[in-house]
Amino acid sequence: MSISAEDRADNLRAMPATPGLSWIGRLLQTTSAGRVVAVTFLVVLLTFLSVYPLSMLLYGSLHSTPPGMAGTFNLDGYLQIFTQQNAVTLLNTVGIAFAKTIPSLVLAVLLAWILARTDTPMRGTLEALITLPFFIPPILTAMAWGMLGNPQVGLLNQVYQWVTGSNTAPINVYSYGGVVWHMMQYSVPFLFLLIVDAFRAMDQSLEEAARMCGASRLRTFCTVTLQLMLPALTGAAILSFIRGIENFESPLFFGTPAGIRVITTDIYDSINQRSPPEYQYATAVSFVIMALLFLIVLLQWRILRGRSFQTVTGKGYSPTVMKLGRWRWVTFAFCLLFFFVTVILPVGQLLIGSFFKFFGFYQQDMLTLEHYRAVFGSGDFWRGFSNTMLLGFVGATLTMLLGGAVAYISVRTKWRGRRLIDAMAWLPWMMPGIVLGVGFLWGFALLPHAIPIYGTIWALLLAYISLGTPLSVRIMSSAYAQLSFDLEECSRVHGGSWLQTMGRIVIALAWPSFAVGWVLLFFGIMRELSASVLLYSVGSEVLSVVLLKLWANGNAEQVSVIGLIMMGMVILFRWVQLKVIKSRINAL
Amino acid sequence: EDASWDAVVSAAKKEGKVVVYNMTLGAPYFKEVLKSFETKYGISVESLDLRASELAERIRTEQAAGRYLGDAEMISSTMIEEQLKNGDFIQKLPPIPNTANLRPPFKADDHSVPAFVQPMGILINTRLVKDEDVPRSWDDLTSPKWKGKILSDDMRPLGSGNAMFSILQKSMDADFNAKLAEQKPVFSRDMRNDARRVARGEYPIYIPQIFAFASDLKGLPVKIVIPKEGAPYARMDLAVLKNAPHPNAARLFIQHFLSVDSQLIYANAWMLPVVAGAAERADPEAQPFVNAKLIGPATLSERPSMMGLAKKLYP
Amino acid sequence: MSNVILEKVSRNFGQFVAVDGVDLRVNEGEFVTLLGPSGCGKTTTLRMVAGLEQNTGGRISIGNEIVSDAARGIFVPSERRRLGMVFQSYAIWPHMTVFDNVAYPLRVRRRPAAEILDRVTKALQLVEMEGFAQRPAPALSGGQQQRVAIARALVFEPTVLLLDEPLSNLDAKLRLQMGDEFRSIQKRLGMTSLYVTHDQSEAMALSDRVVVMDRGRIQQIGAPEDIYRYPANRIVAAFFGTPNLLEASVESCARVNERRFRLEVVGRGWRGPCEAASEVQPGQAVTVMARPEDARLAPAGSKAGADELTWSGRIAHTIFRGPIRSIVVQTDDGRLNVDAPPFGIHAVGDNVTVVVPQRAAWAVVEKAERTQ
Amino acid sequence: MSNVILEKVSRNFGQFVAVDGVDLRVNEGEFVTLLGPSGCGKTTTLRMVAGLEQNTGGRISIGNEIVSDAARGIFVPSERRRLGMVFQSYAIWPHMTVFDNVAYPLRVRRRPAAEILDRVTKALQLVEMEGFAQRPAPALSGGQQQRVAIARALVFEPTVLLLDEPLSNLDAKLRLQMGDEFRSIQKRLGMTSLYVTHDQSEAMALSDRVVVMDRGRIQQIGAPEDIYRYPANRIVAAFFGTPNLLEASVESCARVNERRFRLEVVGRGWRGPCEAASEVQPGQAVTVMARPEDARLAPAGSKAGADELTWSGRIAHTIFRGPIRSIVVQTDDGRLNVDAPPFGIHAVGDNVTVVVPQRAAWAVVEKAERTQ
Ligand SMILES: Nc1ncnc2c1ncn2[C@@H]1O[C@H](COP(=O)(O)OP(=O)(O)OP(=O)(O)O)[C@@H](O)[C@H]1O
Ligand SMILES: Nc1ncnc2c1ncn2[C@@H]1O[C@H](COP(=O)(O)OP(=O)(O)OP(=O)(O)O)[C@@H](O)[C@H]1O
Ligand SMILES: [Mg+2]
Ligand SMILES: [Mg+2]
Repeated sequence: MSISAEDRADNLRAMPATPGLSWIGRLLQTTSAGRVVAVTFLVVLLTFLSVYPLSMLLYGSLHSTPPGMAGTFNLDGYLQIFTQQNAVTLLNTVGIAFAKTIPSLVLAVLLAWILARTDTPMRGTLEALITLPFFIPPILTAMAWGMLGNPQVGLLNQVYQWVTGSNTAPINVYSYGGVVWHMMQYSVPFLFLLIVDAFRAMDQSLEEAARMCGASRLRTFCTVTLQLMLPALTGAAILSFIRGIENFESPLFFGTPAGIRVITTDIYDSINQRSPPEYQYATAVSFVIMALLFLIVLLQWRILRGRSFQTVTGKGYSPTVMKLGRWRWVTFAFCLLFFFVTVILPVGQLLIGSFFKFFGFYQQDMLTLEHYRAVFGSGDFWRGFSNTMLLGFVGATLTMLLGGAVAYISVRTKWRGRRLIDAMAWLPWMMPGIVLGVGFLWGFALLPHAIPIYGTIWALLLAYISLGTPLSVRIMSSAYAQLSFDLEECSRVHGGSWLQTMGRIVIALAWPSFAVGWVLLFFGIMRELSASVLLYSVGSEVLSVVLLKLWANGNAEQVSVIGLIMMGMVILFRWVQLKVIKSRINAL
Repeated sequence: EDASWDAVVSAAKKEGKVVVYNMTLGAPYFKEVLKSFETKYGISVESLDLRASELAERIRTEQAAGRYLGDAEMISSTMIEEQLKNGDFIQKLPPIPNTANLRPPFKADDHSVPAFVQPMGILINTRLVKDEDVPRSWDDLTSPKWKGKILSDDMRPLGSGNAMFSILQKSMDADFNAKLAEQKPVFSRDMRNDARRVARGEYPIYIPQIFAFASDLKGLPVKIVIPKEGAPYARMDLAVLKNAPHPNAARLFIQHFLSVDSQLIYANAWMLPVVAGAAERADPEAQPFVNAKLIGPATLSERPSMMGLAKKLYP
Repeated sequence: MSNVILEKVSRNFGQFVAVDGVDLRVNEGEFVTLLGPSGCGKTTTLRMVAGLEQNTGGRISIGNEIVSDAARGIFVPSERRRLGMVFQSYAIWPHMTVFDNVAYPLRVRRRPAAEILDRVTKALQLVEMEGFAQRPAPALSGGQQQRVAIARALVFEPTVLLLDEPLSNLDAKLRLQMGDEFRSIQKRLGMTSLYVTHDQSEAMALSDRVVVMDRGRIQQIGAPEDIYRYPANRIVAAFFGTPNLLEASVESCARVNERRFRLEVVGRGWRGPCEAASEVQPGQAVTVMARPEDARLAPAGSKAGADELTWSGRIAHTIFRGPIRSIVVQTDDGRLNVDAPPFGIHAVGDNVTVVVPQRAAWAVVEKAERTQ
Repeated sequence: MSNVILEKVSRNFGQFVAVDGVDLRVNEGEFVTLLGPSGCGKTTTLRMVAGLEQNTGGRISIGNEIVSDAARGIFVPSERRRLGMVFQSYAIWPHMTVFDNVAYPLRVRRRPAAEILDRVTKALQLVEMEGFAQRPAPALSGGQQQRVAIARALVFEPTVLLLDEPLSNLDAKLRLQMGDEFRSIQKRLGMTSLYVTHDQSEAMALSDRVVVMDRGRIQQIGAPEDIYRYPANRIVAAFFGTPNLLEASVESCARVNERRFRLEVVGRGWRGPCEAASEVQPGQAVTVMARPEDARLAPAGSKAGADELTWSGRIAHTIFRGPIRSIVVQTDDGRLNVDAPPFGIHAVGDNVTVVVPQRAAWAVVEKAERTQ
């Protein structure tokens, strides 16, 4: 049996007529050519953005030397993978990814529910603040947590010893726990951002119906709210899980001292720490991981297939918050605690440290504004900053538009080829960043010289769009999945073209997600290093390269000044966005 | 000689620009040299900063794709060795007058010329290590009192840790590394931050400490010790890339880099100059470092066996 | 014990007062219907009883237990009030099948699977949806979704049932049938029911008592016949059907029995007897209500009997409505509606006399305030 | 030119045939109502006309232009069909105010702001929602939302109007009033209207023609009176109201005029005359339909006139429905429904005779297939 979502979607097939090109519009509309053109266009675009660099890597994994050099085709790369050592490493990696994804998801769901669906005090401010750790470069938080949680002189251990009088050091971030904890700093806000708007766009009457059926709040939450969130939850969880597999900084900083090996450090070593770099092995490993990860995506398709998750309906949909009574102080305290532990502690270190000559040496004679002066007075910084702003604005906007289109076709139509583009849009996320960066380098360098991409800022832009597409598609997919079809259909019937309908109804309803996606991508671009460092050229330096240089030259304090500037921007963006959301909810 | 060099200079000025691929990642002393070059000759320098393996891969890919964008590279000597082995990316080194001024044991090869040297010592926290305990020899590190107290750059993968491991393996007793391994040094992978961890007192000792990286820790309770056996080192070389679009400017740049003035800038940043006449003029503070006794270097050919050994000692 | 008592219950949305001091007592096993124009606060009242909306004033008790008291800050959450409810917007869960939707209340109560299967099947049979059990809920027509919502509310046989326009999207046949089903289930299980509808004949047919609301206030509570026959004020009178409302002034007033008075009234171009609920002073203005179905057409110039009111006029137009034909007669005092048999002899333009018996003419005093 | 023509239009959902070979021609300016039990395919039909659902078979034209042809793969998207539509689910945009919702069709047509303000205000006045213009659309009652949906469909005066149960959540008064508004706007602008409702009297009152559907197929198309009086088959007969349907067999058949035949039939415990649309062979089984409002009660034992059918029985129960009282009489041939005046003299248990005139008894042949 088919389901209505798909059947209805079937009807939104034709492309809109644009005024000047109305004859094309008519041609596309009266035949089924329109959707073929649309899908083909996206397939070609995604092929260039993600399949092409991946195919370079595939070549690399099957060839004894990287592209452009003489060598032979063989399977050595793949054969090398199957060692016992790698099996352990893989288990380790998957274990860590699970260990961080599951508690992160629980925390994120809890926070999203508290901040989006209850009347917890100051939830607007808290919502903007608790996501901050996500936007700080990981090296900084790693350093901050190293200072807080090292067993010898870590602040937390010293406080513990001072309070209890014992001389044991219970906290050691250089451990499995530390790796997982550091990852959670990123995955909780990430998951939170991805799901919070799904929580907000929830028709309350669906929950009310469950409570009228006798279900407690908790049960309602589990059987109705969470289930209706499945597209958002599974999408976000998979993104986060994959990130966990591919996370590199946390195991590098906190795992190495404890002897923890994960796949990515393995890949990193095989490229950066071998001579000559073993690209064949690195790419082969990446493809094996990618194949495994794709299984999870298939699982998600299975879970969601044939079900509808439309919570925003054309009939009495009213997004109101739940009155918690006295419990709201409990939820408030919980958020505050979370805020303190994940934001105040590390960010506080960075903030204080940025006013001293050296981190960790808080003596009066070392107080200085030198780091701020150095950053603001640096031509490198401003050049990187303006390039990154340009790339961020353009890149995030284009990526969201592309993601919006792909998600629209894959979620809200029944066109042939929609699964294909959905799958293609996943690809860049499944390839570890360090490897994919090399793929872009090879791909862009080997393009015919007539295509002027290599060595220009456009190479970076294309790489960013490719890297960001999976995220934008996931975000927009889960937002679209919530909208009931009649909202869109009604617009079409009343004369709105497809584009008008997209702009005024679909995006307008999904815009909180759109905005969150945009912010995530914008800051993703600010942070992206692996591809940036391989593709940037003189004149097109980006902020992440500037940060790398500062760090490598021992200017950790300046790096954190820049980190703090980035955070300031996040606060600004989110504050504006949440204010608009709030004004809308208050109007009800 | 002079006349033909003048021709090079004027050709370089006509080219107007030189693109230098390097792995200094925008270090201030490198930038200072660039600036002096630019002011002296009016030729602009575009410096592309990358990490070692990225730099190598980018050069390889560009050469393979026929995109000849870079002129000169400044990269570690083993990388040069590797490039020569794996492909055809480097031109034969054109004649450069200042190579005559190299001080022993440095000398120019067919393809490259030494640029500067980064020796490594031991970093100690002056608050945690009492004067009488300060290690004066590499062997002192194997004393039981340091068990579990040494922070070290990871010796297994390529990098400073492994370079030190290889060189000490050759120059110290055969079982030195085995004994060191028994001290259970704690590995880490971020040299800059690790030095600060020692300064903050997490560990009393850090190895290997590149001298230059400690020059900006002034004011912190740390000190570099140069063991009596000498300092293992890594050497950076300069070379000209194949099909360089600005070959004369590249030559001129190398010439300038090997001038005493440029080398003095490096010496003052606690690096070992490669030409005669610079060390003597360095700051008093830098003196112990610019004339340090060197041991090494590590060579490409012994690297696999050394990495294998490191993996065995540190499973 | 499952009576429902509302005492001075109010609800504001910001400045706007949606429900204003509602006093209502629904006895155990009683079937009470809320009637009123769109937007008068019916749904809000129901939602307050359900605990989905918090009353900003007053007190609500269910089964003699206070579940919500604005003054004392008492508020029992919905799931502990043990109610069944059909939502005006259906609130069908889109991610579940029809079966799962209906089974939900039983699953929450952890009933054995066999019992669930059995009761869900019965409930689906009741709403004639047994063939759709495995269909995803959104793949249903509007009326079918509504029926699923009904089945879901009935399946666990709650002691108090709240129904918000549960039959609005069903055809007349099914409405009638479902209405009767409600009534019989309700009687059998002794469920206390609060029913919102906009269909007056449904309200009349099903209810023990009808509550007429307007702009957040109760206008009248009473048995269907009383409300229909003896409206307390003009609002209630005007709400049911399309009655003829005529301005008149009282000439004399005499008591008929303990509940009714006979008035002689005079209007624009007519005069005659009618009845009222209270004594009215001569000279006072009243509105006389005469329902179309009580009026009949007589040949032009017919004389009025002693207990009859008459108007003479001309047929302006007629509308066929199935069982009856609506005839609009233009008289000196405006247009009068008369229900005539569908295949009568009257044609547009005929001169006729409209006759209404005294018993069917009911006078209400202008600007009457709310009465119980 | 804005007629709507459906030719052999079908729509399958997987295996399930929701609409099955519908042939329908709605002339320009005509008001046609689709009637039928819940789930019979009314909404689906409307959605196919609107271009929201693609017909899997057949052809649809609007204004003599083919907008959808399954065989030739033609499909004109909704926004180019220039329709107005009221959705069964309202489809109110939750992120807009009432004003913005209604203004939308004008905004996408880029009308000047002054015109928008003017027309939206008028449309809102029409549905009595002018006071709510700046309210966010979700903060409305169910009926108010429905009225916004109506205003939105009317605001740009489309040439073809599709209405899917537009009045289902309104009270009787507003229904009547809005129905009349529709009708007069529709007449004034000459809009072609396709109207779905489950309310028969609404359908009767508003429509030029009524289409009765059942299980995806058209059962009968005709003027309201014809459909009501002279149903083509048992399904149609049973659909309207609660007619008494009685099995009988034909004894003789005689032509009355070119459209009707007079039959003598015999049933279980009764016999007498009735009428039919076609000639029926003696001995054949027919179903005789007698509507409650055509039946009257006579004292027990009354004799039948020549042109009357009679049943004797006992009153089983009575239901007050406002203008009438439904009386159920238990006879030898099952229960009969009779509509009596609400304040009659009949009590449960009385023995009575049910009398139906020949003209009001209509016989349909069993298992009649669809007719036009
Ligand atoms: N997506 C779908 N998949 C399968 N069957 C469907 C789907 N949508 C509707 N149907 C079925 O098609 C039939 C016709 O549906 P439709 O919505 O046209 O009914 P309707 O006449 O409008 O009924 P109602 O008066 O209840 O609104 C129904 O039986 C319904 O269950
Ligand atoms: N969230 C809200 N904010 C402001 N006013 C509201 C809100 N919800 C409802 N109202 C108003 O409260 C009044 C009562 O609404 P309610 O839903 O109770 O009406 P109703 O009697 O159920 O009407 P209907 O028959 O149309 O469903 C309406 O006028 C409505 O506009
Ligand atoms: Mg309501
Ligand atoms: Mg429908």
